[in-house]
Amino acid sequence: MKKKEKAVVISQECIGTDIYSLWLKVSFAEDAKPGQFISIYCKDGSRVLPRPISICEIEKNALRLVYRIAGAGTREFSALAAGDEIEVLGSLGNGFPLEEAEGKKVFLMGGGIGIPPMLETAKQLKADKRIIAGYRDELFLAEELEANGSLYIATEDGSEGTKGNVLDAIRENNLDADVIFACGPTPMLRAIKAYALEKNIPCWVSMEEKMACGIGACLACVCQSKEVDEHSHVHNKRICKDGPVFLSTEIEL
Amino acid sequence: MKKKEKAVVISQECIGTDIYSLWLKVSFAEDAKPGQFISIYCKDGSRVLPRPISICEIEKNALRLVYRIAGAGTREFSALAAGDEIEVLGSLGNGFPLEEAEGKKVFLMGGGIGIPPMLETAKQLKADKRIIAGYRDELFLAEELEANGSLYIATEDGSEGTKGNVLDAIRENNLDADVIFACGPTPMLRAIKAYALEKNIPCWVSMEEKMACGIGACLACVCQSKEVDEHSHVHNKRICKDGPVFLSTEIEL
Amino acid sequence: MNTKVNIAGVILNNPVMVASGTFGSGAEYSEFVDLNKLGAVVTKGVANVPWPGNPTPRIAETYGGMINAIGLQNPGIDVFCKRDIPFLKDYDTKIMVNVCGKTTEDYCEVVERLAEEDIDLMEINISCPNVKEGGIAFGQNPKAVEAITSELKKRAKQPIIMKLSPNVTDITEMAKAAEAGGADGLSLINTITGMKIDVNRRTFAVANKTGGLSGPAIKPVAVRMVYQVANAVKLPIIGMGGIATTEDALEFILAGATAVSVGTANFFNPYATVEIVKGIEDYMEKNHIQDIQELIGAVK
Amino acid sequence: MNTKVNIAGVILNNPVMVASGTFGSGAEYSEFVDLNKLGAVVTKGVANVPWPGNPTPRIAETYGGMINAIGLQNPGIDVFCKRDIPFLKDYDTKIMVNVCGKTTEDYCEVVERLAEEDIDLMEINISCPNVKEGGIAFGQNPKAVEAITSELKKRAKQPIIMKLSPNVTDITEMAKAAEAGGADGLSLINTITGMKIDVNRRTFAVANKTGGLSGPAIKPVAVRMVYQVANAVKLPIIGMGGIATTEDALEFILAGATAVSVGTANFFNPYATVEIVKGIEDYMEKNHIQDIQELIGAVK
Ligand SMILES: Cc1cc2nc3c(=O)[nH]c(=O)nc-3n(C[C@H](O)[C@H](O)[C@H](O)COP(=O)(O)OP(=O)(O)OC[C@H]3O[C@@H](n4cnc5c(N)ncnc54)[C@H](O)[C@@H]3O)c2cc1C
Ligand SMILES: Cc1cc2nc3c(=O)[nH]c(=O)nc-3n(C[C@H](O)[C@H](O)[C@H](O)COP(=O)(O)OP(=O)(O)OC[C@H]3O[C@@H](n4cnc5c(N)ncnc54)[C@H](O)[C@@H]3O)c2cc1C
Ligand SMILES: Cc1cc2nc3c(=O)[nH]c(=O)nc-3n(C[C@H](O)[C@H](O)[C@H](O)COP(=O)(O)O)c2cc1C
Ligand SMILES: Cc1cc2nc3c(=O)[nH]c(=O)nc-3n(C[C@H](O)[C@H](O)[C@H](O)COP(=O)(O)O)c2cc1C
Ligand code: FES
Ligand code: FES
Repeated sequence: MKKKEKAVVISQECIGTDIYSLWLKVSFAEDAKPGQFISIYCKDGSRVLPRPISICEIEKNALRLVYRIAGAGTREFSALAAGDEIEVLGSLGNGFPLEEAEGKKVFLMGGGIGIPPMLETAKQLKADKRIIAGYRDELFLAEELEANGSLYIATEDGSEGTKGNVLDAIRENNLDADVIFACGPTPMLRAIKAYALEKNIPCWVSMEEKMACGIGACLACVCQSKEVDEHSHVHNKRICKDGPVFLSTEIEL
Repeated sequence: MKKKEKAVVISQECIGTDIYSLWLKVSFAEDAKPGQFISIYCKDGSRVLPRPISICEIEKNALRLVYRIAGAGTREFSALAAGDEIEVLGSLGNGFPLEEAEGKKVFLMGGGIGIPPMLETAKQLKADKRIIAGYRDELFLAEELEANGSLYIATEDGSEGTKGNVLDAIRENNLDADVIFACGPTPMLRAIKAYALEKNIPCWVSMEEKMACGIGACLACVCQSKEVDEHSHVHNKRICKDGPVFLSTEIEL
Repeated sequence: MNTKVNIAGVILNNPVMVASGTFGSGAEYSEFVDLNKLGAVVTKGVANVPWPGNPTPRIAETYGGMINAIGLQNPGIDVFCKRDIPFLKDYDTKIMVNVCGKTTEDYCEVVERLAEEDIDLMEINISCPNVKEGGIAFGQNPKAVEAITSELKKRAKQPIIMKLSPNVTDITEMAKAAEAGGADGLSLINTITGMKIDVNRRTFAVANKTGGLSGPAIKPVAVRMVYQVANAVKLPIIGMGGIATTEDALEFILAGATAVSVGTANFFNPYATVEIVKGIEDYMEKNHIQDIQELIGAVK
Repeated sequence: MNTKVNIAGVILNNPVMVASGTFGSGAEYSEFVDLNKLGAVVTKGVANVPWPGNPTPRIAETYGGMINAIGLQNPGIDVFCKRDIPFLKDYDTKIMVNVCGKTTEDYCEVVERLAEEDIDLMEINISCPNVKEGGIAFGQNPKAVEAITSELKKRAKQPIIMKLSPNVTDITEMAKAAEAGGADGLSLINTITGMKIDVNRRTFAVANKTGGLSGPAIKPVAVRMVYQVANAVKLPIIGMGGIATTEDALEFILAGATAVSVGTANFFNPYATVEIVKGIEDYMEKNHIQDIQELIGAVK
């Protein structure tokens, strides 16, 4: 059951330049799945649309979010402190299909602010996990990821791990996998999709688009899909409802 | 010099049903005069106009405001706590002409949420002060007023002092004066103006109108005046700049 | 206390509906809202054939509102009749189907098809700013409004509500034209054409360049137009544009709307509709209003 | 780095002005803002004789904006020329005088009088929604726009900027009419007609019933219109409507405005204008823009 409710801030911490880790007490935490997201609403009424943020960790009554300040909304969130209340809607979307990777050799690939959902995914997934995390320069969540699989790091400036992107890290470390789960900027996902096609392995990617309703009603957040979509039968899948996680071959990237 | 600045909340206290007393640290406190007001801005960007609130008390670096929750803006203010910051513009308007009352027998008449400005007025005015405060039922600021003059109370329900309004209190107590300073709802001011005319004593009243700029530029807050106004020469005085305090015979009520 | 209102002979349990395109066909929001509590459910616009809509990004947030250029993506009337009408028939609420098209023939085809369906009202969108042909082009010309209205009236078995565009010099002209064409009611307003530019990327924020502005920001324009139209024609009005609270809904009703639609507010408060239904009852009780008819157009 | 812009031959130090009616004649705001830092000061509308304006309440807050029905209260051209122009002449900024009237003759009288004054530009308000005669009536009819423009051009010695109303179906028609009449530039947008109802007192929130909606809420409509007009005429455009931040101002410039006016934002941030002047410089520096001309109309 999706719910809109007042979440209570348990704690918030700045874990990198403009990057925040926020624990929220929510009633629907137990039903949440890795790869799902929640919508957060601003208190400032001049901003009416929700901010979709991926679930980074799940506990019995709480969710962890890790986000980067990207504009006025996330800046507002960064001022939240323990005890504050904030409206949220969740859990939304489908999440990663863990059953497709169970017991297999799997790449969990995250780029930039696409890294956070990989943490809970890694925690829940029973498989031979290689976590490949791509950063610009500064690391975050790295230790926690490392505790949940073998971690490979790429940084754009080469300050840590492989210099380059997540695919460079795979090549440099001669890694291979049977399945890929990925989240990150579109160019990264596009490259990963190409890599998966070339290697002929199934690959699931988590997509992003501007959202209004977050629940599949407004048709704002579509991406082009190979199969006709369930809603309009026009090859436009809704990222908020049919996704955000899609089989890479199923959508235009 | 008027200033817009971030004021820091020193303290806030609920002193009656929906009535709050707020101490703000502001740089322009020292220049403030009784009967002046400040504009307070909402943090919620959906509310763009200032809320004009009278100055209730003045200290070296701080102003006290006492206000009633009348809508969303004042409700927002009521959640402010020590240490919070809030944008204010002040000090605005002219204030009561203390020199006109110095040494005389004076009525300081406040009705409802028009009572607060009478406190600082009473504190600064060296005169034979009769403070007449009209409440619906619940009292507020009464003790502090009493410390600064002889206090007469009227309540609509008769629960304290005279049953009725401030003029009833004057009559019941056989009071008289040489000068009147008054602030409160328009019907009360209208009655006081008539009383002053009848008694042939000068009377200054503090007026209210919706405001946008608060500094005399937008011409939103006019009241009709006997003399032509300085700005447009059309008998429309600006409450925010030419007032809020006017000689009662000078304006339409 | 009576909250029932009459739109062209259709009696709604209360005056609160949803605005087309913001509520799908109700399925998604039924997780949050008991659809039985709504006066009517208004569906997303449906055309004769499936429409893919516009490229993304389709929306952008603006101050106190949003712009959208969804472009009327819809599954076409076939799927709609098979899937969405039966879903809604399970609820004790009225069904108003929103109709879109590119040509008069398109509209006629959909209306003819819907004439045979068990729905209560049709709302004709001649005011969508986000499609190249049809839509707003019809809604900005009184002759076109009258012509299409009378064509559709010939075909419909249910009352026809014409949905007007605010992007006009004089909304009463369009309202009178719809009335002259035989409309049974009017919906207003659709979105106001707007644009947002992303100054950092130096591009348009929505791919379609322009989009329709909706949300609380536009409410004063909508209330004004409802007031103007209520004083210009005899038709019942469904008012919308920025309604998010009970007070908002009451503004429209006092200005002359018989019913109201909640749109963009669903996105930031999925419970908005039912809260407003309850809020109107509370207001009536507090102000000793026996019948909501007393409020319709009460501010003159 | 060049931030100078050219409006019909008048060179402004930077593109930031104030919107008529929100800044008086500058005196009040000079306590907050160094007027020398502004591209131009635009005065409150002035008529041939003093106007008393509308009854109060004259304004009401709305979501993300406000409605006003000041009704163009002004001291008339005599006092204005004696008092306000000399005040502004002491500053190193351009002076644009906003002109209002009820009849063409009224406008002509003011323009003739101003022709002899040492001012830089005239902005002709044919778009005020808050006066019964004149104002918007001129601005909603292309023939009337063209006619009054050419009448005023005959009389003015300074460039004439026609200020357009957004309350029209097609703003480019009005822009073209002004261009045909010989206008030297265009200002847009004036306020959008709106209404607010006080549901508790069951009255109109402003005494005039309707008022002009301004503030951040209307920005998307204004940007859209500036973009449309920039692509329809050759005249320089002064863009306004909801500008409160540097990003807002840049949206208008990228959409095609040569200069911008800050209006309602002065009320909630008296420093808005100078902050935007500074913000534009910072943006140009960060993005390696040598000349602001590179930004004007850069998003197509
Ligand atoms: C499914 C999903 C999961 C996400 N998970 C995370 C996460 O875990 N951590 C994180 O830091 N960010 C995440 N994002 C991106 C995040 O939603 C945006 O950074 C955020 O909405 C920006 O809001 P703002 O007010 O700070 O920025 P602004 O740019 O001021 O926002 C303006 C509007 O655009 C929307 N918007 C801006 N950027 C994006 C974006 N990239 N995707 C969707 N909408 C956007 C906002 O929601 C808002 O409606 C996710 C996005 C999606 C779609
Ligand atoms: C000179 C002056 C001094 C005042 N001093 C005090 C005071 O000391 N204590 C106090 O409690 N109240 C005072 N008021 C009234 C106070 O300004 C309003 O109660 C307050 O603005 C309401 O804001 P809101 O958002 O809570 O209400 P809303 O009704 O939601 O406000 C909506 C809009 O209307 C304006 N508004 C509403 N009521 C008034 C009003 N009575 N006068 C002017 N504007 C109004 C608001 O500022 C806002 O722009 C004073 C008003 C004026 C003009
Ligand atoms: C995302 C979105 C989609 C819309 N789709 C339609 C539609 O299909 N048909 C229609 O007539 N109006 C459509 N509208 C307009 C709304 O029904 C409504 O008229 C408008 O949004 C104003 O109301 P609001 O401010 O409450 O949203 C849409 C609006 C939005 C925001
Ligand atoms: C209080 C007020 C008074 C105004 N007076 C005038 C005026 O005298 N002449 C005029 O052309 N426009 C007038 N306007 C319109 C503004 O100049 C501007 O076009 C409009 O407000 C949109 O800009 P904004 O959203 O930045 O305020 C007035 C606007 C306001 C809010
Ligand atoms: S955000 Fe509404 S359908 Fe996805
Ligand atoms: S509020 Fe602007 S003149 Fe008084």
